[in-house]
Amino acid sequence: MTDAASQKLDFSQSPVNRELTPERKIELYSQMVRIRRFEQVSLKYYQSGKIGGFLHLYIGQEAVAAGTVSLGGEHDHYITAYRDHGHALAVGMTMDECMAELFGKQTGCSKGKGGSMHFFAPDKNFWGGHGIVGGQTPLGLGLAYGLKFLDRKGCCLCYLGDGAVNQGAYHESLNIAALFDLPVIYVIENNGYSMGTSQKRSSAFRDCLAQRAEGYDMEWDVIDGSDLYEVRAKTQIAMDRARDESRPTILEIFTYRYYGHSIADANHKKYRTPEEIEDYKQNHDPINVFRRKLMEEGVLDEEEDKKITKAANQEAAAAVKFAEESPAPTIDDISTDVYWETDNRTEASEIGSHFFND
Amino acid sequence: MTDAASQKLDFSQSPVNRELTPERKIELYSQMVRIRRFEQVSLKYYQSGKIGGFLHLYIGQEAVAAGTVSLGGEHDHYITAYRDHGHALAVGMTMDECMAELFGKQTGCSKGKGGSMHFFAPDKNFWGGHGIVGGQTPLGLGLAYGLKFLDRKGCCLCYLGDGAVNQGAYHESLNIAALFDLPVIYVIENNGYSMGTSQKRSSAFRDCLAQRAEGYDMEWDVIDGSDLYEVRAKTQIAMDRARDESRPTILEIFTYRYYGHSIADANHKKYRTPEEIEDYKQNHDPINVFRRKLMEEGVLDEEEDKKITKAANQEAAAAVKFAEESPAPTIDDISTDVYWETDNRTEASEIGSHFFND
Amino acid sequence: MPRTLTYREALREGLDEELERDENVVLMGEEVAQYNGAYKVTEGLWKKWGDKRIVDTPISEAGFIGMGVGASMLGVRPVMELMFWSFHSVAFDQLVNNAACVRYMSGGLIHCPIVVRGPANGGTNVGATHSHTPEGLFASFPGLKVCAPATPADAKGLIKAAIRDNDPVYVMENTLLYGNKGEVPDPEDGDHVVPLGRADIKREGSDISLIAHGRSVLHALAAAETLKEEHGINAEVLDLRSIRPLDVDAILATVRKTNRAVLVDESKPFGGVSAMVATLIQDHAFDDLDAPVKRVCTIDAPAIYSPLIENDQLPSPKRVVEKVLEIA
Amino acid sequence: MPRTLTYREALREGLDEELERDENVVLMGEEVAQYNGAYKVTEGLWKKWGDKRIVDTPISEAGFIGMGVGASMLGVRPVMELMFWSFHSVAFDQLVNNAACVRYMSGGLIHCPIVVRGPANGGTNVGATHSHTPEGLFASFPGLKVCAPATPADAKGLIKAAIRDNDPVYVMENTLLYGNKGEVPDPEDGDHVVPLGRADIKREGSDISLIAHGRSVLHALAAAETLKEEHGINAEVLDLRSIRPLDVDAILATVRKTNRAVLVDESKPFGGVSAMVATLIQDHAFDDLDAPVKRVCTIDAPAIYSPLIENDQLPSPKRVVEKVLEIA
Ligand SMILES: Cc1ncc(C[n+]2csc(CCOP(=O)(O)OP(=O)(O)O)c2C)c(N)n1
Ligand SMILES: Cc1ncc(C[n+]2csc(CCOP(=O)(O)OP(=O)(O)O)c2C)c(N)n1
Ligand SMILES: [Mg+2]
Ligand SMILES: [Mg+2]
Repeated sequence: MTDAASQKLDFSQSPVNRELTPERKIELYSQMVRIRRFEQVSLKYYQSGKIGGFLHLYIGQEAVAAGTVSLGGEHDHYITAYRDHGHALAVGMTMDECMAELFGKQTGCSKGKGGSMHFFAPDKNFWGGHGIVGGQTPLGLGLAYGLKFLDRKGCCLCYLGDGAVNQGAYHESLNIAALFDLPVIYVIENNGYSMGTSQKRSSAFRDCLAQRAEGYDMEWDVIDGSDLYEVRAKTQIAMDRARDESRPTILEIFTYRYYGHSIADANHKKYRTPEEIEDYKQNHDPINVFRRKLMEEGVLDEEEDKKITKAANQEAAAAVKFAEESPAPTIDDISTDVYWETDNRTEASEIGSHFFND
Repeated sequence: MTDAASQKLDFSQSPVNRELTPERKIELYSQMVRIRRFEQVSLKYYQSGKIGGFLHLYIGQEAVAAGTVSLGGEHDHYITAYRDHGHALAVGMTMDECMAELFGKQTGCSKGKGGSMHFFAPDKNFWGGHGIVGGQTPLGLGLAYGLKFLDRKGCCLCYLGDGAVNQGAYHESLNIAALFDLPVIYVIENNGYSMGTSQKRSSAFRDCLAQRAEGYDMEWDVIDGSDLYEVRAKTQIAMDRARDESRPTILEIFTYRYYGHSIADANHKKYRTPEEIEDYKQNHDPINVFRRKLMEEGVLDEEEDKKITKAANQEAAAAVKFAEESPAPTIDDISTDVYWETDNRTEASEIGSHFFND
Repeated sequence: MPRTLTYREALREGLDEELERDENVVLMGEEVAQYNGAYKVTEGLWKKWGDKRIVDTPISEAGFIGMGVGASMLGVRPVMELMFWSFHSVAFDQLVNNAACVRYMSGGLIHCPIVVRGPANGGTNVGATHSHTPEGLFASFPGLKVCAPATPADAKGLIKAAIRDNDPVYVMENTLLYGNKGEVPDPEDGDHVVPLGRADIKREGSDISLIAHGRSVLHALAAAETLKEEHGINAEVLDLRSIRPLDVDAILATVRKTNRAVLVDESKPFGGVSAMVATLIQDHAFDDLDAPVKRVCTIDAPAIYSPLIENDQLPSPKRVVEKVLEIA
Repeated sequence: MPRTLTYREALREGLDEELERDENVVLMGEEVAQYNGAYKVTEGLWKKWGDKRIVDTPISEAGFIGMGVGASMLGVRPVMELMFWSFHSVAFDQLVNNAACVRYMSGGLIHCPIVVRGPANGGTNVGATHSHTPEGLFASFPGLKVCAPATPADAKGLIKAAIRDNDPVYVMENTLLYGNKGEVPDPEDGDHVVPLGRADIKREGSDISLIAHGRSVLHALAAAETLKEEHGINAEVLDLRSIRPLDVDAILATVRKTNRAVLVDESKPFGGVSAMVATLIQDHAFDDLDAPVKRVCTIDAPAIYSPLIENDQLPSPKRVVEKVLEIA
């Protein structure tokens, strides 16, 4: 639906895209390639048993994280759900710390305590990685509240899935966002499914999920997530609205995941047709689409493309090596990072028992 | 806003009102008078300390309960929040059992265990009386689910306040109601305030709160709650939709409460102007409005009106006497009505400890 | 003639039999129908019973659990799956107020025959928010019942008892047990129902009582073997099975027999089921105790992700043995 | 020079001083600003501090508590009022997952300096859903801190400590204490901060230890008077004040002195703070105990409404005396 409409516009000529240098375009392209490669490699090590828990792959959705985060400045913040590898790499986290986290090592971004669903990098304005569906939406609201309270001109991009829109906490957040004029942008990454349930079977809506914004007198837009230029062009409008007018927006970005909900999801070829998956890969893959555009623009050629892929491969391989060689957490590590006060051995932490192991 | 628009229509001529006999009209009028009188009396005994906890008066909103419930049949069900006296009397509960409940007596509708916020009469399809704001909205959904599952042609009227619309559980309920095609009608009794907070300070919305229904592709309507005829006419449409098509609706009924949020609310003259309160009493009081109409119609005269008031007074006085003379719960009563199985001394209840008092 | 079933199959058989027995039983939850359940407990049931009896819901736990509570008041018997019991956090009000209190607040006019079931355990490397063990938490609310089967036979017997019970029953299963096999009585030999409130001695012993529920029972049994073989200590293992109602008599009986108790409980140590059991024992068997009641709980921190260390945070046979040796 | 303040005024003074001390402190909640607070704890603060520092929220506890958690990660210091702590049920996920676990899951990169405060008690005839006492429940989550002041001085001192603490602290107040008066140190004599984790002997004694928190401390003190006058029993009263961190040393010290303990706890008896305290005592002071640790809790049912009987459901000096006489 929106695909058809948006094909007509050429978002490469939007101001925010026109100002991109060739170098920056290559960077954005590389970013997506890196994200995909990181995940392909992690998949391999998940299957070989080096990575535990769940692994929710972002493959197919790369333009969303790469495109939206590319617009961020010093005071723009990000928070997402458990499908968080793409956002983590996009904000500038290293493959090393991310891979080590998947391997459950001390050198992981969360010291092996969070795992795939819980990547964090507050120094890069990235606040996770959250496993409870919809649970991050009030936190994103709070980041926007903090920005406004602390008088910083920025916004919070808070990502969620198409299934998450039916959590109560999200609705409460929307009302507060609009009522308090907070600079938050809810980015619905609509990949059509929440686990095995299609959007139609999980949500009642009129035209699209973003339209629910109207019930809160809030702005909204829909975006074709296979086109990085479109993602940037339309997200920029919402970010300007947030930063300049302190007003929230809901963006719904249509995208797709190639793999199952998580790698444990053996059903994903049952609830989706092979044709559907193939169609996305052939015609809407964000990396292919952008590659084609950059080649048409003369910004990228085959050789450069190969170099980029190779670099990403090498980076991912090095990350695996780093992860493999890193030490595991110790039993003592289990008990740190529970309280700030005890970690910092403050006076307060000396008073009373904080832990009840014996 | 809606007031002005709706003044133009004469709802007394709607089919559902045209078919009312004079006797039935008098009954509806008496119902509202009874509700008001019951509460005026309960206020007196609350102030004298015979009633504990909170007392949330419905005075000013009578046409909502009396009007909507008057449309109900064998398989129509009702559930509301803590401001529940009006609904309780409207479904046919006696003043005796209600007053005794307020007094905390064994003969109360909930044996003195629920109090003002928790009146129940499942035999009259009335499922309470619920204190957690918004908490009853999934229950109302469930009653509708039950009706559909059990193949009964009916609907559930689930009442909530204008402040309750910002609870997550309500939003989750709306989505499920629309998605599953459930025969539930959410009736927002919009009295303009949630405690001391005006609607404008608690909700972001475009035209009205009911309009949020559109985000779920659901029908909605707004109603002037001072006109019992309008309440009936428009609610009937929603009930038909529920019963015939198994489709939900949000109705927003504009109304007003004369007293504070509860009788403990000493502030209510601060957050509302005396003019505002006076205007409602003079021009929009549902009892006055209906009395005037019935007199114009020749259905009611002064004498009959006095009789009705007197009967209500007597009924309320008798209820106080009943309540006063009823026995208090005993210590043993504290421990009953916790588990169905132990109350019914089933075999299961003999196995293991259910209670841990010693 | 008993057959061997997995815990998952035993649960499914119990659900299937109750769907058969009572047409008002309806299974609902996220992915329980078309997807066959995230952990495949409900596999095949949608195909067999269809849309009316097996219902997929949106990711709206407060909404659909509250819906189940409401429907149960009218006579429906909803059995609701939480994909993880950890997601109780977004449905808490419906679970502890509406389900637990509506009977009381209505002076007994209403009852609420619902079952909520799903896995509640750590050990699968899914981190802090997905590894809660709330059986003690819910048992603390009068009006609720809670059980936690450790074996396939108990899983089947308890889910059936839960569905037939006229009060809200929360059944805590365990992802790590779903694949475990065990003997389960043949349906031909009669209805296999395990009543709520009856503990089960899973191993007789005389020297010390190991009291546990859920997967911790298996740790206790393994520890008992080691204790026997390596230390000549003959431990009795009592499986609580049901947390509320609780078989206090069985707890006191085993302690009176052995005079020592170690409680094994995957809860975090502040509170949990084991703090309640310890409190009861010291209160009612004070003179029978030769040593303090000891506990083996999860190390007191949110659940760590790392597959390299998570098992060390949880109770294990090794930690049970060590604790027993402290007092035996 | 100590002055006499009500518990409510003491809390307000504490809040006011912290608003003054740190410009990042912001009070938020339903009706806290323009309405002056449902229980008037925040009276006058909106007028003094204005819209930025004192913020009215919609009735969206999950939304605004989560918002506070998120803002705290950026350096804001939100102090959030739950009009009743009972409303934790609709914000539970934000309270026990986001607030409690975000530090852990981020490997210590984040901390979350929030305070959530409000009344948590029965005794006001508001029924089952409005009378929860969740201090034990929250204390069971590592990552959280919980306190429950019994006196005006402790109320002020603890709210100030809570606001300065860099971890999430849940302060459980009590509607029935708001009007109580007591001495509170004069601000001129220095900052009055009561550290978390330090219990307080509210009455010295030698024969039995009464251990309590919140309003139950007052019941224990009243009972101690009766015990002295009518039975010649000299009870020591230990006020826990803080539930987590918990002053285990003080608990053990008083028990080692008196050799007997009765715990007074408004929680329901399955679990609660007292089950944890009993477990600790029997574990660490086993040989010092001359009798089992006994508890006086709320009678095990949802909270009854009736003003004619509700007080009988709760702990009372009379019930404490009776329990003491069982073991003294
Ligand atoms: C409150 C809660 N309920 C259920 C789950 C289990 N769960 C995890 S992801 C998921 C599907 C979410 O789908 P969507 O929001 O569309 O995001 P996507 O996975 O497509 O990125 C479910 C049901 C959870 N983590 N939290
Ligand atoms: C979850 C929850 N939060 C807060 C409260 C306290 N409270 C009770 S009624 C109320 C106001 C509700 O206003 P509204 O929904 O407009 O209903 P009205 O009182 O006007 O009928 C509040 C804040 C509550 N009972 N439950
Ligand atoms: Mg999705
Ligand atoms: Mg209102």
